Amino acid sequence: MLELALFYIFGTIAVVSAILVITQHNVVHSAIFLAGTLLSVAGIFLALNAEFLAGVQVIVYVGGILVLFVFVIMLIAVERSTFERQFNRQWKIALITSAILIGELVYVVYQGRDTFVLAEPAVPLVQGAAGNSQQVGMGLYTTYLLPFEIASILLLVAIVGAVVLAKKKTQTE
Amino acid sequence: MDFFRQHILTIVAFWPVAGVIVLVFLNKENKTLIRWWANFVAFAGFVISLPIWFWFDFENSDQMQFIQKVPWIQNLGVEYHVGIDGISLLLVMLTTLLGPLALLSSWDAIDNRLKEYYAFLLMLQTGMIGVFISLDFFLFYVFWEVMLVPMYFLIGVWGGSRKLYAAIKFFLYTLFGSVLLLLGILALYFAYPGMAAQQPSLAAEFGTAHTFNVLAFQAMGSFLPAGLQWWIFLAFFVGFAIKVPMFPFHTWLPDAHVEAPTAGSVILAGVLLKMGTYGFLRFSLPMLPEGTKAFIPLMITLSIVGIVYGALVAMMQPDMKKLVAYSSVSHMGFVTLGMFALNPNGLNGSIIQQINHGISTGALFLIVGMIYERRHTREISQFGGISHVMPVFAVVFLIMTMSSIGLPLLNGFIGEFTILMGALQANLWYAIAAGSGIVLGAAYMLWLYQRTMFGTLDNPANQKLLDMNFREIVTVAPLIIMAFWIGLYPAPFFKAVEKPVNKIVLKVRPDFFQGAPQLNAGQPAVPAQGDAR
Amino acid sequence: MNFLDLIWLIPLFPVVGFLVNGLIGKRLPKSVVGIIGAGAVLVSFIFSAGAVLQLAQLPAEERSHTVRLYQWFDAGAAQTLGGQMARFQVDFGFLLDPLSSVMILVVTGIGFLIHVYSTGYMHEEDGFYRFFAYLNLFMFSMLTLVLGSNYLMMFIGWEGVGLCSYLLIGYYFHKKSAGDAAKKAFVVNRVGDWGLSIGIMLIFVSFGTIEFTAVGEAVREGLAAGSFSVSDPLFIGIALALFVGATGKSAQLPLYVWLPDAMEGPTPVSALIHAATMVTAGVYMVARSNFIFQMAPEAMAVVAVIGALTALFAASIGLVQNDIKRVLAYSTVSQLGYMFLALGVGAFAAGVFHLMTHAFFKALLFLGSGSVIHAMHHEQDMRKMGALKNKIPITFKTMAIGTLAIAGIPGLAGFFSKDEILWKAFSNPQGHVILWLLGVVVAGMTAFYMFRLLFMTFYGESRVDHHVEHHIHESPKSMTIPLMVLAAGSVVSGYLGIPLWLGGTNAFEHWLEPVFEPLPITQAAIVEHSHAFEAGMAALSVMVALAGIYLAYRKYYKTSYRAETEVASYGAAYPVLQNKYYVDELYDGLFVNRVKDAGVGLWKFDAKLVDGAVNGSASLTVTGANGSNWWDRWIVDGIVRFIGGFIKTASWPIRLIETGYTQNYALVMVLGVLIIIGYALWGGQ
Amino acid sequence: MVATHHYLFLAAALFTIGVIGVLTRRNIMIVLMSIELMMNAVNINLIAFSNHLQQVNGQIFAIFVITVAAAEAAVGLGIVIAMFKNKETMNINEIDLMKW
Repeated sequence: MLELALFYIFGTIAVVSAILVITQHNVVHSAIFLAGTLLSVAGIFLALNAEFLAGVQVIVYVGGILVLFVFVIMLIAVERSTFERQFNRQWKIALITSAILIGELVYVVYQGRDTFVLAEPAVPLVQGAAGNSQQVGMGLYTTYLLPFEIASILLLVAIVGAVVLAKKKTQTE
Repeated sequence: MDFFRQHILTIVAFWPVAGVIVLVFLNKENKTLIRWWANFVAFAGFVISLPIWFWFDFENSDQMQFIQKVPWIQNLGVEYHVGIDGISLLLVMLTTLLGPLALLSSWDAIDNRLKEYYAFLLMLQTGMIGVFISLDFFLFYVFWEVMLVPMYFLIGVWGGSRKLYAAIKFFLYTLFGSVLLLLGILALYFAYPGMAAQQPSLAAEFGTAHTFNVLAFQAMGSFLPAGLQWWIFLAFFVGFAIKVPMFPFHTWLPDAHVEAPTAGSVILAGVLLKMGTYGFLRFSLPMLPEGTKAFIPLMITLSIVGIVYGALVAMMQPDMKKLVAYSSVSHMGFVTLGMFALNPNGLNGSIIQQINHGISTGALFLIVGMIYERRHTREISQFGGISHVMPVFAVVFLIMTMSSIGLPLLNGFIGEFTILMGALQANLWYAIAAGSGIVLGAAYMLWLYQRTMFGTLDNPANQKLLDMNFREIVTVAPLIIMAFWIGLYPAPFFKAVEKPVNKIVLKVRPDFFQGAPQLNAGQPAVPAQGDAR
Repeated sequence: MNFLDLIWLIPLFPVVGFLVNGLIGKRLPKSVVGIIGAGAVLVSFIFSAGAVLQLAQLPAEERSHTVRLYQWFDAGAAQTLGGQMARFQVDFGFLLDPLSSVMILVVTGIGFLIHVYSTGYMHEEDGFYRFFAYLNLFMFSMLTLVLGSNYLMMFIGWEGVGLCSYLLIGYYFHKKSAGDAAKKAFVVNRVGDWGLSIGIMLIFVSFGTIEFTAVGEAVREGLAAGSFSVSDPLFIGIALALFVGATGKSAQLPLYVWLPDAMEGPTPVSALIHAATMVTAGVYMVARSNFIFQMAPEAMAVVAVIGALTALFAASIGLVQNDIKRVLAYSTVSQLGYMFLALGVGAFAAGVFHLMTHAFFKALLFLGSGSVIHAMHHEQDMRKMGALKNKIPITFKTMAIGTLAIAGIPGLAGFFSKDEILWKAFSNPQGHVILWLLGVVVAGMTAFYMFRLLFMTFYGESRVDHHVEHHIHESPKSMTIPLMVLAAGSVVSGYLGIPLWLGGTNAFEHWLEPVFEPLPITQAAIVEHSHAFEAGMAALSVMVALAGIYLAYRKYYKTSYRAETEVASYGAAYPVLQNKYYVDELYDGLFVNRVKDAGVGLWKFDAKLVDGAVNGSASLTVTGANGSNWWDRWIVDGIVRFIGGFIKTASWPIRLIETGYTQNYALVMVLGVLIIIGYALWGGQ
Repeated sequence: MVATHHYLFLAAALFTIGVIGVLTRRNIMIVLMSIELMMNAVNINLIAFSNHLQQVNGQIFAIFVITVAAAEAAVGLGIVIAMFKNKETMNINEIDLMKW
């Protein structure tokens, strides 16, 4: 029951916050609600026995990416944009499209709902001493070592790219 | 040392470019360093060229020496083939001597874009030396064209008020000639295998394949059909006559000279013009003897017209530089006259006169440049009485004026008199007509001298002029020494050119020496009077 | 010391003087400069005298000594007219023979005196060192001219003296007239040099050599072998070409015009260059080439006629000139005409004899006039002189001697030489009575204008400016001593050639005989005249001279000078004579301005037509380029652009989709995703 | 117990909200945030299946997704700053140079 309660509480917060994220005029507010969504999703992860991922979610998303967003907003935020039109001209078509999208998604899941019920496990993910973090670590550093390293390079490239893009132009250039 | 000796021509030719590579990495703000470096490179270029003179075998001056031959574009038979005989020896030495002087003369005169300026001058130097040492027609053509580019920029960037007009005119005009030259070269190139197939002697020495070898073409000259020779000569004539420049093709010269910076004028008059006459000597005459004979009347006529015409137009010029430029037309008329008199005296004199013209006219342009630097005008009417304030300058100017108008014991006389002697042997009236050029030459040069140097110093702008400084004296001193050397003891120069000249004469007029006593340089045909006693 | 082998040093000493004075003279005191300048010439004179003395000790036929320093240049093989091969080679050599020995003694001797004189005369000048440097350079050139062993060596000197003359006439270069005169002198000389150089070249192609002695031998050999004949057009051509050179340098018709203007130079220069030495170079050259002229009697006739006409022409102008130096200048031209008259009639020795005596008395007269000018503070106009006799007595006395000498008064140098010329003009086979008559008339005119000069300057009433009058003073010793020496020379030098009819031996002619040895040519026999007849002719010419003196005495001594009366007495001739027959204007109109016009015309021709053709072809190219540009733009590119435009127009529906908005693309992408999902769900069934 | 498809519904909802944000908002910052939302939805899916299948691979993939999200955020924000410097705007519709 606890899990169900957690799921609904976090799920509701997540969805509501997400809707607020995309409807706010003020970007700062959007960011705050985004934090709400992200934290809720971390809670969902906990409910799914992914403790390590929950931690990562909080640390990386909320502590890293979101803070980055806020910094950028502080750097460049223009009050002007708050008073402008917030949605573009295709919003109606977009809404309809999105409605079809969710319809399709829901339909897919709904069609397959029985398989999911059957698959529900009675026991924790992995038996024994190994905890969730250990299992993730084992997977990352053995089977997925190469993708992991590639991901690190990707991050490095992204850092360099971001620096180059955001760098202030000097007089000489 | 052996390596140096074997590759000396290449080293001398490409040394300035090596200097340019270093020059490129110098800080462009550090003008002093750039000046010192560029002048050092040019001066060192002269120094490393000196061994050529001492190592040159004067006894075999008609043979190509210091030869270097490396395949280059093998499909086309193009080679990197360089070497010099007595004629090119003198011109190479003239080039390496005038180059540093031209650079030195621009020490104060040029202040903007120094690095590029010196780079172009040094590249020009390589191009000019390359032209004189090439024994491969393709290589020659490459150098011939390459050298246009720096000159174009020198006139176009550092020139006077109408620099763009002059630079473009110079470039297009010369290029026009070059294209015809190229056509001529290609005609020879394609004619060669056929001729080699017919003439065993040719094939034995130079092979039957396509080639650009100048020596092969020269050997082929004796066999080439006269009709073809006529056309090729015409093509060469336009190319070279524009460069010389001969009478109707001369109008780019005054413009280019007037607009070019002093160093450009010096190089232009001193060396570039010689490339045209050198082309006639090295290519037209030996390669196309029949064509040459057919064109002699035209060439002589144009030469004499050029002499008189250039002198008359020079006389009335209000601009000093233009006056000297037109005097070049007149002097180069003498050079071509001697050349197409087609006897040893005329040709010898013609080559000596090329050197002389480089020295005297080069010096005159330096002199005009010096006065221009001080007053920023070249209008003759702006001057007068300069002797009062610039006595040393007056003396130098006088010496070079006298050299230019052919005073004995100075260089001009030796060349002019020998040319006239050759012309007279061809036809008395040639000499008489050309002799009028000497009278007119005296008239316009002395009139110039009188109007600038003599008279009262009534223009207030002239009253505070400074006399020549040490650098300027150093710039002209070598030319004065050369003027006296050639005037007093021209024997080494004649010795260098005599044999190649005889070879050319024999090529064009095979019967010239027939029935003649043994011709050995240095052995008097007439016993000297003093020895008998 | 063997001076004969050291003759090459003779021209060299002045070069040393020139270099020292020219390079460091500015920093030396004037006395040192003068000593160096004059000393160099003195050393040359000593060497010359030594060499001549040693030459005189040789037997007459061996009196020709060549010193060959080195081979000056060797310009390769050449074909002579005879079809022989020769080498055009020239030695740097010097030749001492009786002719050149006379010349070097005159040049160094009189040159030295004039150098000494100049130390006094030029003492006030700023460019003192420059003046002496030029003078020494001149001495070098002149000595090279007369000592050179071949025609080109002579040509070196020939041009060199021209240069020095240019520099020295233009010495007061701040005066425009001086600069003009200098340029005129050089250019007119150049016209002569044109002929001379053609002559030299013809000599080479004819004989294969240009050594004087070798050419002489070649002529003799050719004559003996029959390959050359008298009056051969070749010889006439050579002789006339050489003579053109001589007319330029020696100021003969029609190229004499530069000499009077050359008086713009300092007076010692006029004395040295334009009276005593340089202008006689033409005489020397013709005398030196006597073997060629003998082969061309027609050319000799031209020389004689030109000489006689020049003598008359210049003398007539000299009658009315008022500038003291101009009178002397025209007198010089006239006397040079005498010399050429002598050469033209075959009396080479007489010509050279007159050259020598003339050098003395004309140098004396010029230096005397310089002394007068010096005393008068640079006043040259004789109308502003008069009664100077007692104020500058030494100058007066020496000038009087010079005047008597030039007038041909017996007992002085001029008499001997002038009479010799007149007699040869009459008696020689090439001579003619008309030439003689001209000579006599000129003698009378000479006496007249010279005494006019003397009377106007030294006698009568003073017309001197009052400011100047107080300052008139005799010149310093450095100037008067040369005057006295020259005066002595003007008397004594004539006695070197006392003619036979006066009981002399004509030593001078004998001395020159080896040089002027007649060619073995058959010609009209010399008509023998008695000594008495010769004496009678001499007396006649003296009578004419005396008549001229008397006329001058009547007009300028007895009556005081009035410009108006003088003008009136000549009538219509006066302006013509005063303006020198308008020859300068004629030359300006005929040649100078025409050449300038030609220059301007050709310049325009060059700019408009020749360069116009170039620029025209350039603009033609530009027009063509414009045309092809139009073609390229509207036709060639038009097709391309039509295709492009067509596609652009036709593509409008597709362009509607391409909005450029990121979110449009995203929307389309989502639609695509929807379709894919839809297809996955329902399409596959 | 919560059936796995509940999580999937939640993920679908979040994903669709993200799509709506991306497709409709003009503010580029919010567009970026919407992309983060979509990423989160994907992560939920991955972890739900990881839990469902009792395999850790899903979680590992989620880590990679987070990595990509971080990289994307960094570069995306860099672009935003560069764009703001050049055009002084946050409006994504003004970045329309792709239109010819």
